[in-house]
Parts: sequence; C-alpha cells; structure tokens
Amino acid sequence: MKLELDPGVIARCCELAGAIAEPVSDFIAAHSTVAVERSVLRLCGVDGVTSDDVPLPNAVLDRLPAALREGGVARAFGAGLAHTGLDSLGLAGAIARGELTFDLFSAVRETAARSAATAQVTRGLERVRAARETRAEALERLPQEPPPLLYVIVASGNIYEDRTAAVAAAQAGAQIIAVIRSTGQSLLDFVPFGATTEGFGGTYATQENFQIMRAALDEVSQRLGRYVMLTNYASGLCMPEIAVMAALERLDMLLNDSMYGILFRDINMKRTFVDQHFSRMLNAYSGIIINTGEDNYLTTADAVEQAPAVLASQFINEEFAHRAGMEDAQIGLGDAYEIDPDLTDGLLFQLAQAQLARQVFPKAPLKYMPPTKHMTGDIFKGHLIDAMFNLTSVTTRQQIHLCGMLTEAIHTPFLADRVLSLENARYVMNTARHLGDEIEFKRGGIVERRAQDVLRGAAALLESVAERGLMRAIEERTFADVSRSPDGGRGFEGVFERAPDYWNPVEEALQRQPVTA
Amino acid sequence: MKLELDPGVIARCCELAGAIAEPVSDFIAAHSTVAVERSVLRLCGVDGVTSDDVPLPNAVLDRLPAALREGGVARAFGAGLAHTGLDSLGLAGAIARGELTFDLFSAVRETAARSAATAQVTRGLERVRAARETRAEALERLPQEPPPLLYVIVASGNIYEDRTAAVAAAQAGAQIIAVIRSTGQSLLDFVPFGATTEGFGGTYATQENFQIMRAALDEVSQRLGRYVMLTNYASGLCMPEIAVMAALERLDMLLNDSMYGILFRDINMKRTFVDQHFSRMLNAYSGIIINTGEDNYLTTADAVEQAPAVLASQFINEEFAHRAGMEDAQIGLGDAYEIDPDLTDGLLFQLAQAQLARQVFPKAPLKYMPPTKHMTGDIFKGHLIDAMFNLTSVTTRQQIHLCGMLTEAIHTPFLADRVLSLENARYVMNTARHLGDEIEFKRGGIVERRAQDVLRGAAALLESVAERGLMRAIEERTFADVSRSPDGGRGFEGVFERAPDYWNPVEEALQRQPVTA
Amino acid sequence: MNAAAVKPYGDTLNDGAMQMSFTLPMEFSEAANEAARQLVVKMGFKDVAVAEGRAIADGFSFFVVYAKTPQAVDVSAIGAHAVRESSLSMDEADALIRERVKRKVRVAGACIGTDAHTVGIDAILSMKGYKGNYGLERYHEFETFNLGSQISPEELVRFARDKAIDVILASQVVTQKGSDIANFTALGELLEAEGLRERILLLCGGPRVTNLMATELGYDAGFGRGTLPSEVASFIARRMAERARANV
Amino acid sequence: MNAAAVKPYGDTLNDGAMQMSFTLPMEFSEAANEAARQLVVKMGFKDVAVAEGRAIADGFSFFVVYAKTPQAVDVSAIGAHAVRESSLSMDEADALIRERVKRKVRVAGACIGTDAHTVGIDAILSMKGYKGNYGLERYHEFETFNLGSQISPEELVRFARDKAIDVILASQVVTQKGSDIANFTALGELLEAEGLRERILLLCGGPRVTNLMATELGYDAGFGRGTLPSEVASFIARRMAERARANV
Ligand code: B12
Ligand code: B12
Ligand SMILES: Cc1ncc(COP(=O)(O)O)c(C=O)c1O
Ligand SMILES: Cc1ncc(COP(=O)(O)O)c(C=O)c1O
Repeated sequence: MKLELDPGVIARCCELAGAIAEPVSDFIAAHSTVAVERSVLRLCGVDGVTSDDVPLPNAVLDRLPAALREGGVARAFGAGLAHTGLDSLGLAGAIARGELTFDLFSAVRETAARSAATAQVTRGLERVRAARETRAEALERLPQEPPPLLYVIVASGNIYEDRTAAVAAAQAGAQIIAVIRSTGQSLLDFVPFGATTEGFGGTYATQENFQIMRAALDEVSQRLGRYVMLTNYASGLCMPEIAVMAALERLDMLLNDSMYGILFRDINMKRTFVDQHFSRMLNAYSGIIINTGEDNYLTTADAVEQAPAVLASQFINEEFAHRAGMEDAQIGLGDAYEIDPDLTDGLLFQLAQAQLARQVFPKAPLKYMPPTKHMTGDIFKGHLIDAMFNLTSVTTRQQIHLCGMLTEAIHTPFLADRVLSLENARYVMNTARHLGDEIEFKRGGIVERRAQDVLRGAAALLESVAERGLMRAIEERTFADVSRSPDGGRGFEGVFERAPDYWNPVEEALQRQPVTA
Repeated sequence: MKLELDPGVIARCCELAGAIAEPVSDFIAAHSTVAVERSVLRLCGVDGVTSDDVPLPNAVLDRLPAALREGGVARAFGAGLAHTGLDSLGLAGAIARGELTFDLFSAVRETAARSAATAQVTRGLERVRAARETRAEALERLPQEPPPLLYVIVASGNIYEDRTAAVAAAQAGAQIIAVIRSTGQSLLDFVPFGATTEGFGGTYATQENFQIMRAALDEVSQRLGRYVMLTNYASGLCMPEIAVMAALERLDMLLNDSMYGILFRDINMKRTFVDQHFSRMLNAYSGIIINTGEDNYLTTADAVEQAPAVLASQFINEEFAHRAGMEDAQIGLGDAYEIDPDLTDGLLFQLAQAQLARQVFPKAPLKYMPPTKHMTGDIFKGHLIDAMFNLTSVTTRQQIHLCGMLTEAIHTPFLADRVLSLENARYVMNTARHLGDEIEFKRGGIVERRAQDVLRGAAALLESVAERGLMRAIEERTFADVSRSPDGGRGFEGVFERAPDYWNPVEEALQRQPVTA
Repeated sequence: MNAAAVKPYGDTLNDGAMQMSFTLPMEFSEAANEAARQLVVKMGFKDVAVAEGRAIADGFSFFVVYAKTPQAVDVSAIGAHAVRESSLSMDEADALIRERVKRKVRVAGACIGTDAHTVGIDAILSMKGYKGNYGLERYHEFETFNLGSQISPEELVRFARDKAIDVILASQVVTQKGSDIANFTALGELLEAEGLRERILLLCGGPRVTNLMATELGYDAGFGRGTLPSEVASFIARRMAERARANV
Repeated sequence: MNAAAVKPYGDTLNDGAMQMSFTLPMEFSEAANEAARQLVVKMGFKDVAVAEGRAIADGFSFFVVYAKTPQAVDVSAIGAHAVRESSLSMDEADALIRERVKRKVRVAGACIGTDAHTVGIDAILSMKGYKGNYGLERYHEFETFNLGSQISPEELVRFARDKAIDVILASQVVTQKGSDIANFTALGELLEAEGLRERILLLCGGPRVTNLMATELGYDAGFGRGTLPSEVASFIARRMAERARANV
C-alpha cells in the first residue's frame, strides 16, 4: 500500500528544514538558559528542596551572580566542590541556606573546578547509561507486542491512584503509559518535589512520582512478560530538567517539541529553542523516544486545512532532533486523527494523511494521536470515531498509538474508560490486522491526490518560512494561527548569552558520545 | 474493487441450482396447500374472524370437503358466490357459521363458478396492482437516500409502541422498518386478526397491524420527503397468506426463504416448497422485494465454515425466485456479518464474503445482516463490531443493510438503541463513503483467495445436492447441520395433491401477467 | 477495599462514579437537560453531570449522564449463590455417578414455550459442547434426550413421566414481557401437580437466568450466560450422588 | 406524556428503563455480579438485569446493567433556566446597544486560573466565531479584549478596573477536582471585594457550565456547551439596555 509521492518534493522539504534550522542553531550555540544550568546541577546530583520548598537546583542557581552564570554554573559549582570538599548535595544545601556563597570559591583554579564538576557529571551520566542498558535488557527479556503500541494516559491528579490505573491499563493491554501533568505545571520555572496527590487535570511531574510509576510498571511488566513503557512531558519551562529526571528514572518516552511551548504555552521562543536542543541531546543519550506535538495544530484549527502545517512542522522537528544527535528511531513525530467526523470521505483524508507521514518518515516511530476535538458527550459516537482511528492506524502501520477515550469530552479517563478504549484498539487492530497488506489505493484517486496536495502545501509553507526565518515566521502566525514575538512570552528572562569562556561539561560529554543504537 | 472470480464456476453454480430446483418444481406444480387455498380466499375478499376468533379463511377452508379441496377452493367458493349471489364476506360468514354448506352449490355450472370466483380475484389483484402503483409513484415523488438502505426492526409486542418506534427510527434515518413477529407465530396455521398489543419478542403480523404501520410510515415519509419502506415476515405456515396481506397493504419487502421454515422451524419441506412458490408469485406481482434467510446458517454454526453453504443456498433461493417470476431486483439474498470478532483478520474474511456475493449476484439487492451471535452484554464492544459491519457494507456496496444493535444480546431494541445504531451506520458510511472506489484488493491476497475458496466450496456443495436431490440432501444435514425428513415436520397434513381439474384463478392470473419492472 | 462498603470506582477509590444513559419522552430543550439532571438527582445520585443531551426524534430526547452514587454494598454478606464452582472433569463426574448412583442418569432438555433458541441448550447437551468443553451426550453416565425447541411444559412433563427422567433442563432465551418466568413457573407447577417434582432434579438456564432467580422459582439450580457443560454435569453428578446416599 | 411525571422510556411509555455502567473495585466472580445487582437495587431500581460483568484488571470488575427506575420528574415545574433563547441578529444587537446604551460596550474575556483551553472563549470572542456565527469582535458596538489563557482572577480584575470594562466573560474547561468552581468563585469574590461587582455584567461559560450553576455562584448568567456567540451577544445587549434604562 504505497502512495505515489514525488521524492524530489520530499528532498526539497528536508533541505528547507535544514536551511530553517541553521540560523536557529547558531543562536542556540551562543546561549544558555536557567533551565539548562539547573539541569547541569541535577546531573551533578543536586536534588531536594529547601526548608521553604524551593528546589535545590533553583536555590543554587538563584544565588549564582549573573557574571558567573554566563560562564556556566558547572565551573562555579565545581569550584565550590573543590574548595569545600563537600559532595554536591552538601554544597548545594549550604549555598541554598546562605551558609556559603559563590564568591568564596573565586580563587579555585580552573582545572580543579572543572575536574570536580566533571567527576559529578560523569557519575550522573553513568546512571543515565545504566538506565539505558537496563531498558535494553528488559526489552530483550520482555519483548513488547508488535506495533501499533497502545498508549494510554493516566491523569487522576494523585500519583497513587495513577499507579493503580496504570497497572490496570497494562493488564488490559497498554504498552505505554503516560502520566499527564497538572494544568499549569509547564509554566512553572521549577520542578515540584516529592510524591504528589493533588493535581488538576493531571499529576505533577516530579522525580519521585517518576520512580513510583517506573517501579509499578517494572513489576507488572515482569508479571505480564512484556515491557511496559513510561512517558511524561518535557516541553515547558523545565524541558531540560525533566529530560534529566526522565533519563535517571528510566522513562522511555518524553513529549518534547521544538515549538509547542512557544505556540501553545506562550513560552519565549529563544528559551524554547535553547532548552529543546539541550533536552534532546540528553534524550538522545538516554535512548528516550520523543513525541512531538503536531497534533496540537489540529485541536485549535481545522484539520483539513492544517495538514500542510503539520507536515512542515514534522520536517522542522525532525531536523532539530537530528541536530541534537537523535536517531530516526527516537523521533516520534506527532500526527492526529482530527478531521470532522461528519465530513463525507473523512476517513479517506485521514488515511491519506497517516500514510503520507508513514512514507515521508519511514524510519520514525510516528506518534499517532486520537480524535479529541470532535469528541462530545455522546460516548457511543465517540467510541466509533475512535474505532475508525484505530483502523486507520493499523492500516497505515503507525507505531505509537495513543488510544482515544470515549469520554474524551467529559473527564480525564476513568479506569474503565481506559479498558474500553484498549479493547476498542485491540479488537479493531486484530480484526483488520493485515488490511494494509491487502489493499492498494487507486492511482490518482481521492486518497493519493490528497496526500500529494498536502506534501506540496508543506513544501510551499517551508519555502516561505525559510525565506523569512523561523522566528519571524512564527511572529507572522505561520503556525497554529498564533503570533509570538522573539522577546515576548514566558521565561525570556531566563535566557542569557554564553560568555566566551562558557563551559558545560554535560554538553561536552554528550557531544563526545557517539549515540549507540 | 473487483475480486478475480472464475466465471465458469459461477455459471456452473447457476446450472446446478437449475438442476436442483427442477424436480422440486414438478412437485410444486402437482400440489397445493391449505395456506395456498386460504390465500385464494383472501384475494377473493375473505377476511375477518368468527365469533370464536377463527379467521374466516380458515373457517371456510375447514368446511370444504377434501374431495372438493383437491380441485381448488376457488371453484367451490365461486360456485357458492354464483349460487347465493352473496358477496365474498357474506358467503364466507354464512359458511363459517354453518348456515350454508358447500354441498348446496354442487349443481352450479363450472363456467358460472369460475366466472364468479374470477371476478373476485380480479378485484383482489386490482387492489394489489393499485398498491404497486402507489408505491412506484411514492418512490418517484419521495426518493430514498442512496444505498446501503438502513433497515431497523421494531419488536415491542405492542403495535402502537411499534408505531412510535418506527416513526422515531424513520426520523433518525431508517429507510426500511421491519416489524418482527411474536415468537411462535410462524408455527400458527392461521393469521391472527386485528390490532394487537401483546406479543413476545415481537408483534403479531396481522392485516390491521400492517395498515397501522403503513399509514404511520406514509405520514412520516411525507414529512421527511423520502419514502420509508415497511417489511414483515412471510416464511412460516402462512407464507402465502401473509404475501396476500402484504400485497394488499403495500408492504415493500417480505422475509421469504425457500428453505428457512424447513431448517429453522421444522416446517414440512413439501409444504414449504409449495407455499414459497405461490407466495413468491404474488411477491413478484406486487413488486415486493423478498429477503432470504441465509444469515440464519451463520447464527447456529461457525460463520467461516458455513460460508459455502450460504452461497449455495443463495443460488437455490435465486433459482426458486426466478421460477416464481421474480426479477433480480426483487431478490434480496441474505448474507451476514457473523464471523467471530476475535479472529485475526476476520474483517478481511467478511470483506471477501460480502464482495463475493456482490459480484456473483450483481443485480440482486443483497440483504446484509448484522452481527448477532457474537454480540454480548458488552454494549461498547458490540457497537464497534457493528461499526466494522457498517464499514464492510458501504465498502462492498450492499443494498439492504439491517442495522446491528448494541443491545443485541440483551433485549429487543429500545427506542434509543435504534437511534444509536442508525447513527453508527450513518457516521461510518459517510466517513467511508467512497472507500470502495478507492481501493483494490491485492491479486492472490487473503481476501481474494478466501472468496475463491468459498465459491469453489459452494460449487462442490451444489454438485452433491444436485446428485442426491434437494429433499434427500436436506435429510442428510447438508444445510445448517439439521436433518428434516420429507414427510416430517409441521404442516405436512396441509399439503395435498391437485386433482386433474384443479383450478386456481390467482395462479392463472399471475402466470399470465408479464412482470413490469 | 472495605468489603463491607464497596462503591463504584471511577478514578479514585470510593468516588462512586458511574455512567448512565436514557431517553425521556419529551422534546429536547435546555429544560429537558435540566429534567434529566433532576431525575438523576431524585434517584439519589450526587454530582450529576449531563454530558450529552439531544433530540433523537420528535418528542424524544436522549441523555448521557455521569454521576456519583452514595450507595455501597456489603460484599462480605453476599452468599455463595454460585453453582458454577470447582467443576469436576468428565471422568470424575462419570466416576461419581458410577460409584454412587450405580446407574445411568436420565436427562431431558428442551427450550420451552414458544422459544426456539436451541443454541444454548444444545451447547450444554450436544457432543460438541461449548467452548471446547464437551456436552452431556459425551458422558458415559448420562442418557440424554434433547427435545429441541418450542416444547410446551405439558409435553416436557409427559415425556419426563413416560421416560422416567431424572433431570430436566429447561432453557429460556426470550425474556420479553416476562415470558421466561411464566414458562419456568408453569413447568414447575405442572411437575408439582403431577407429583413428579420430588423425584426430579429441575434445572433451568439461559442468558438472563441467575441461580438466585432459579431457586426463588423453586428450581434446584439456574445457570446463566457463559455456562459450561461441565459445570452442569458436575452439579448433576453431585446432587444425584447425594440423593443416592440419602435414599440408602 | 404526563408532564407532571415523566419517566425514562425504553420501548414502552413509562417503563422507566435505562442503561448504566460502572466498575467495582473487587475481583470478578459470580458474587461480584450479585454485588452489582444488589447495589443497583439499593439505588432504588427495579428489574435489575446485569447484562455484562467481567474482570477488567486484578481487583476490578466492570458491569453493564439495565434496570427500571420508579422515579419520575415533573417537567412542568422546571423553570426557564434557559439563557439561550431567541437570539437577536448581529444588527439587532448592535442597534439595541446604539439606541439604548449609546456607547460601545467594553467586554473582556479570558480563560482563568491555570486553564489554557482558549478555543471556547475564542469561539465567542473572535471575528471568526463558531459554527458560522460571528464572534463579538465583529459587532460594531462591542469593544472586546481577549486576554487569552491562564489569567489569574487578580489579573482579570485589575484589567477590568484599569480599562473600565462593562462585561467580563470567564471561561473554565478543566473541571477536575472542582477547579472550575474554585476559580469562578474566586473571581466573583474578588470583584465584590474590589467593589466592582455591581458595575460589571459577569458571565461565565464552558462545557460543564449551566445557567443554574452560574446563578448559584452569583454570576449574571452561564453558558454551556454549544453556545453560539450571538446568544451571548443578545444577552449582553439586552442586559446593558435594561441597565441603561434603569440608570435614566
Ligand atoms: C441465534 C439467535 C437466534 C436464532 C436461533 C437459532 C437457534 N436454533 O437457536 C434465530 C435467528 C432463529 C433467532 C430467532 C429469534 N430471536 Co433470537 N437471537 C439469537 C442470538 C443472536 C444468539 C443466541 C445464542 O445462540 N446465544 C449463544 C448461546 C450459546 O448462549 P445462551 O443461549 O445464553 O446459552 C448459554 C447459557 O445461557 C446457558 N444455557 C442456556 N440455556 C440453558 C439451559 C440450561 C438447563 C442450562 C443448564 C444452561 C443453559 O448455557 C449456554 C452456554 O453457555 C441472540 C442475541 C445474542 N447475541 O444473544 C438473539 C435473541 C436471543 N433473539 C431474540 C428474539 C426476540 C428472537 C425472535 C423472537 C425474533 C423474531 N420475532 O423473529 C426470533 C424467534 C425465535 C423464537 N421463536 O424463539 C432476542 C430475545 C430478546 C429477549 N430478551 O426477550 C435476542 C436477545 C435478540 C434481540 N436483542 O432481540 N434468534
Ligand atoms: C482542544 C483541547 C486541548 C488543547 C487546548 C488548546 C487551546 N488553545 O484551547 C490542548 C491540547 C492544549 C489541551 C491541553 C490540555 N487539556 Co484539553 N482538551 C481539548 C479538547 C479536545 C477540546 C476542547 C475544545 O476546544 N472544545 C471546543 C470548544 C469550542 O468548546 P467549549 O470549550 O465547550 O466552548 C464552548 C462553550 O463551552 C462555550 N464557552 C466556553 N467558554 C466560555 C466562556 C464564556 C464566557 C461563554 C459565554 C461561553 C463559553 O462556548 C464555546 C462555543 O460553544 C477537550 C476534549 C473535548 N472534546 O471536549 C480536552 C479537555 C478539555 N482537556 C482536558 C485536559 C485535562 C487538558 C490538560 C490539562 C491535559 C494535560 N494535563 O496535559 C491540558 C492542559 C491544558 C491547560 N493548562 O489547561 C480535559 C478536561 C477534563 C476535565 N473535565 O477536567 C478534556 C475534557 C479532555 C479529557 N477528557 O481529559 N486540551
Ligand atoms: C509536545 C507536547 N509537550 C507538552 C504537552 C503538554 O504540555 P502542558 O503540560 O503544558 O499541557 C503537550 C500536550 O499535548 C505536547 O503535545
Ligand atoms: C427468511 C426468514 N423468514 C422468517 C424469519 C422469522 O421467522 P420466525 O417468525 O419464525 O422467527 C426469519 C428470521 O430471521 C428469516 O430469516
């Protein structure tokens, strides 16, 4: 089942994505952010909160004079380690409590500071590597079922109820569990701490919550004889820090998009570009598969019209991921089934779009999102729309399949909603298992023509973005119909230019490491 | 979307069906039944019940001496008309009350008797023709939506609740309404009378109930601007009488199968063969579309195994219908979506079977039945199975589409069940409207091979039936895994040999009439 | 979980959350939505959310509602209404009958009244059985008679008397307007009237049958949807063995 | 239909039939089926049929139940909670404001709290509108300010004071753990505290909002799922016109 697509147009799109990313990469190379620096601290082993609940990485960075910050927190913190002989936690605590200040370490020699910091970072990255190996070994021992990999979310707000829900979902056939964050967390410029039981529309992403879920899923994986993956959300003001936590706690996937925060959370674009790059370098190293957020374009605007924008964004996300060292197999490009269910031949359009993405990015594990926008309180109809989505997914051989919920328009899923949703996917995907092998689309038919139109539309869009530059294009409402200015939005104050002697041992280590499949 | 099927095998199947039907036709030509004779009376205008609730056609026929019966009731009744000068109702009432007996009319001349009877029958058939014209005119004025024509059942047991349900269903998109009969009615050797409000699992088929429904549907057809069809069940001990009632009251379809009663109701086979022929002649004349019952093979035995038997039975049903003068466009051959929903690639098998029937009988309006056997109390899963059925139907361009109910395993449909079911069909058929035009099945793939296997299997089965003769084949469990003996089963006592001078003016008239499309 | 007070579970223990849907025979409007909500409140539910309300035909509105029930059920107090426990294997059941009853057990089954759904009773009786579990015909120690469908209680009782039947299996699938209860009741009363009830093990089954309902109707047991033949065979073997012992 | 006692309709008037589904936090067994049945009986339903019961995970069972409620609702007593009646056209609304209010009406809308679902409030405010029905920005006589998402009540109140806003439109889509009620309440209280409540027409909306709930929270009106911009515009125009008359 192949659509005839012009390889020249595809190649041109890749080229344009490169041209679009290039100037942004230059910007990234010259800047850092508070979140990147806090990530370095986290990898050095700084974790915990102060007596008034400020996370230690924030507390430490807040005490770092701006002049030193431009050189990178690692050198200053390394100097402290060398000077005091304390371990990272001890030093961070003392700084946070005001018992020590950075000016005390100004005499420490560069090499001593670097080697103290490097030792910590090496230990941190060692833990990440170990987690990656544990995952590889587990996947070997407990192989997953063939794709589409069924992915469901838990979002009760309470990590312990989420755990119950996740285990039940795994038993009902889920292969990937995502814990949705509480509303608003992505706008916090710090990561909450500890096990949490009170979130709204989701559960806070904290390192302890990650641990609780990973342990529960490891246990049920063992019981079921298949590895159940864990996912959370990176995009937001703490993108790089969540990447660190996820790497340490062996999450398997992360929502991570190069533009989502800009467009949908009004996070400053410079902040986002720098953060996404650093977080993706870490994802690359930790073997985490990212999920990009193109589905979001379709929830706010018309899905038929937005299709070229989705494809264009996929090219851009892919390009940025490659630039951070990610392999194709780690790049879960987003797509979604959001066309109006009442459109005649809507299914044909969905098939076109899904198959197009499949052919354009043959090695990427596409993340296929379910219908959400057109779901209503009519759970019976909703269940059917989900079934057609499931059918499209298995027919076009999607890999990461986020299961739609019949109660999408009503509440974050109940335990039974998730089971019904998984049963829906399993039923449809089994009864239609080899449909994709059995059929061919008519040359020049509705489906093929639609795919060709979307591809051409994406190329045109990318041309116009390349011409204007990505930042200006975003300002000019090219994506999702929103305009963001380069210096507006949240978190801009956390972006700073790197000093000429800026040093980041994590970045250095990651750039050195060849990525191992 | 065409499967490669060997036209030679198809032609051979037709030939075999002819060979199978031929000896049965000879038997039919030489026999009549009480139901056929009662039908003649009904067409003469005999209707109503005696004071102890015996339908007049039964009461009259019961008083007809066996010797006279062999010559056909028409002559004897005609003699009575000629002799007494009463109208049909008056005469029938008098005979039923015992005020007149048939021996009183023995002196009446043959021609007088015949002409009196013929006059009545002509009037009766005139009403039928008028009904047919009314239908044609209504269909012209109030065109139906394009197929698959959505067909739902009402079955509350109470004709007035059924009427409410039918009107609501029509508003929700139904194009055909069937009133399901009460359990056991098909084994009654008479047709109940009047409006009825107490049935079990269905509502009695009576002429007044037909009228009530037809009037309600005419009214709503007018309002909706599209003609809504009405259906009921003929097969059973009163097959020909129900055909008369349906013809008079302008039903548009009738369940009518040449073997259903034999296999599934243990009705005597000779009785059934004679009755089906006569009833189908009437159906042909009245422009009624029949629905055959092959779906029933699949509810009692495994659907994958039974597929060849279904196809074989379709050939036989078609042959008998042709022999009764029916046009292809009137022959709604039965098929069903009954493969185990948990079978891997089950959808592919269903597509194969549906497309096979479509190609083998290109001009017949197939009646496609929904999943019933594998439906459970899990209404959510059931709704999905129905969706896949709807998808298969629109993709293979079925014409008469009986909508599946999510509550199939629970109760006869509630008003809302029917609406949800219609919405299911409308959603799926609209979103996938031209899917069948867009796809081709792979040559030699699972679907095509399956269709070819079923076709070959049907040919083999027909060979073996032709060899043994249909009656013996039925005795030897060829169909639906049940054995019935030629002289066993219900209603055998109502079959009799025609005397050499047997006269049936209805049959004569129908054989004379060229069928008008 | 507190077994003394089990409540529905939405996404949090004891939240009592459940889904419901229904039709109201009234024109749809905002007022109909409110009527639906009030109705569910009257049923005793809390946090009633009308997730969907719409016209489905002239004079009819359809609703999907989520709400929370304050009710809980004490599951520790639920007696073992189960008859379908710890099945014997075919050999064990045969052996039990051979050793204790010391003769073949005579079983007659039918789908009674005007009901013609034989698939269920066939599943229990026929060689082939159900879901890979053999039917009673396959057991050495049962002599079975499958009377088929649409058998009136009178016919069945006559047959039982004439053929000295030990066990009657009555099936009912159609339940509309209580026809199943009516037929089961008629059969039980007829057996009483004929003085056969004592002698005969009387079982019923069908998708809507529960053991509780069967015993309330005076039957020895009732078997619902998904019953396996071996569960029925085990029950019969054990009861016949008990009776044999009692009669010693 | 008897408006004083409307009951759910299955297939017969007043049968009270309805469908429900729920999960029990207990291992599945026949006893769980019975627990489900008893629970529904305790809720006051009759003819309780457990159509489906099965294990969905360790320690969790799922049920589909059909049952009949004896409850009925008096629909003649349901007041007109509707705010969405007889919309004015855009021209009519503009004309009403022009003639009666004699100046542009200043409207500020936002999705408050941490809620970022702007599609709903955008549907009401933006030029494009919703389902072919133009938004408030398109009206001549409205001056609109769309503050977007994740706006705290404090921010919104400050804005309203600074810009002399006449009408506030607050949206809430996320309702989990009552966050919508909490945010709406906070906004209302803050306006009171700042002495602005009197002066301002305070409206809320969102898929779970009903006019009843809004008025209970002290709002002037609430708009639920499917609201059209013209319904909101009409309401505002009429109320502003009334207020203008009252102030004469
Ligand atoms: C197959 C079927 C038919 C076939 C029956 C063929 C046959 N020879 O049996 C045909 C097509 C002929 C048919 C006809 C009708 N059917 Co029908 N049919 C069904 C269907 C699809 C499946 C039933 C079935 O075979 N289940 C599989 C068996 C294995 O399950 P089971 O019966 O529950 O049996 C198990 C247990 O209950 C138990 N068991 C059953 N009996 C007994 C007895 C004993 C003693 C024991 C121990 C155990 C036991 O063991 C079995 C194995 O586990 C159901 C819908 C559904 N999906 O359930 C409708 C259904 C049962 N039919 C229904 C109706 C109304 C009819 C008709 C009356 C419709 C009509 N007016 O034309 C007719 C009339 C038939 C009549 N006179 O009774 C309704 C009944 C509604 C109700 N609750 O009252 C149903 C539910 C469909 C519906 N929603 O309308 N039907
Ligand atoms: C689109 C969408 C998103 C988009 C939002 C994009 C955007 N810029 O708005 C994205 C992808 C970003 C998103 C994110 C999230 N979402 Co969301 N989302 C949806 C979705 C699919 C559709 C909502 C929608 O746009 N409806 C269409 C509009 C037109 O309808 P409406 O909002 O009802 O508005 C109408 C009326 O209500 C009224 N109205 C609304 N507001 C107002 C105000 C006034 C004054 C008036 C007069 C009228 C009015 O007029 C409108 C037109 O008729 C729903 C599911 C669904 N199908 O409903 C989930 C849903 C709302 N989301 C949900 C959740 C939980 C989230 C997240 C919190 C998940 C997470 N943790 O990541 C996040 C966080 C966002 C946040 N911080 O708030 C839940 C809420 C559960 C609950 N009841 O609490 C839902 C129901 C999905 C679910 N089942 O879990 N979401
Ligand atoms: C790529 C990506 N990141 C993050 C999120 C969630 O972010 P937030 O927590 O801000 O809602 C989404 C939501 O769909 C997403 O698509
Ligand atoms: C061809 C045919 N006739 C009649 C019937 C119904 O007959 P009865 O009323 O005996 O159930 C069916 C049932 O499905 C059928 O398929």
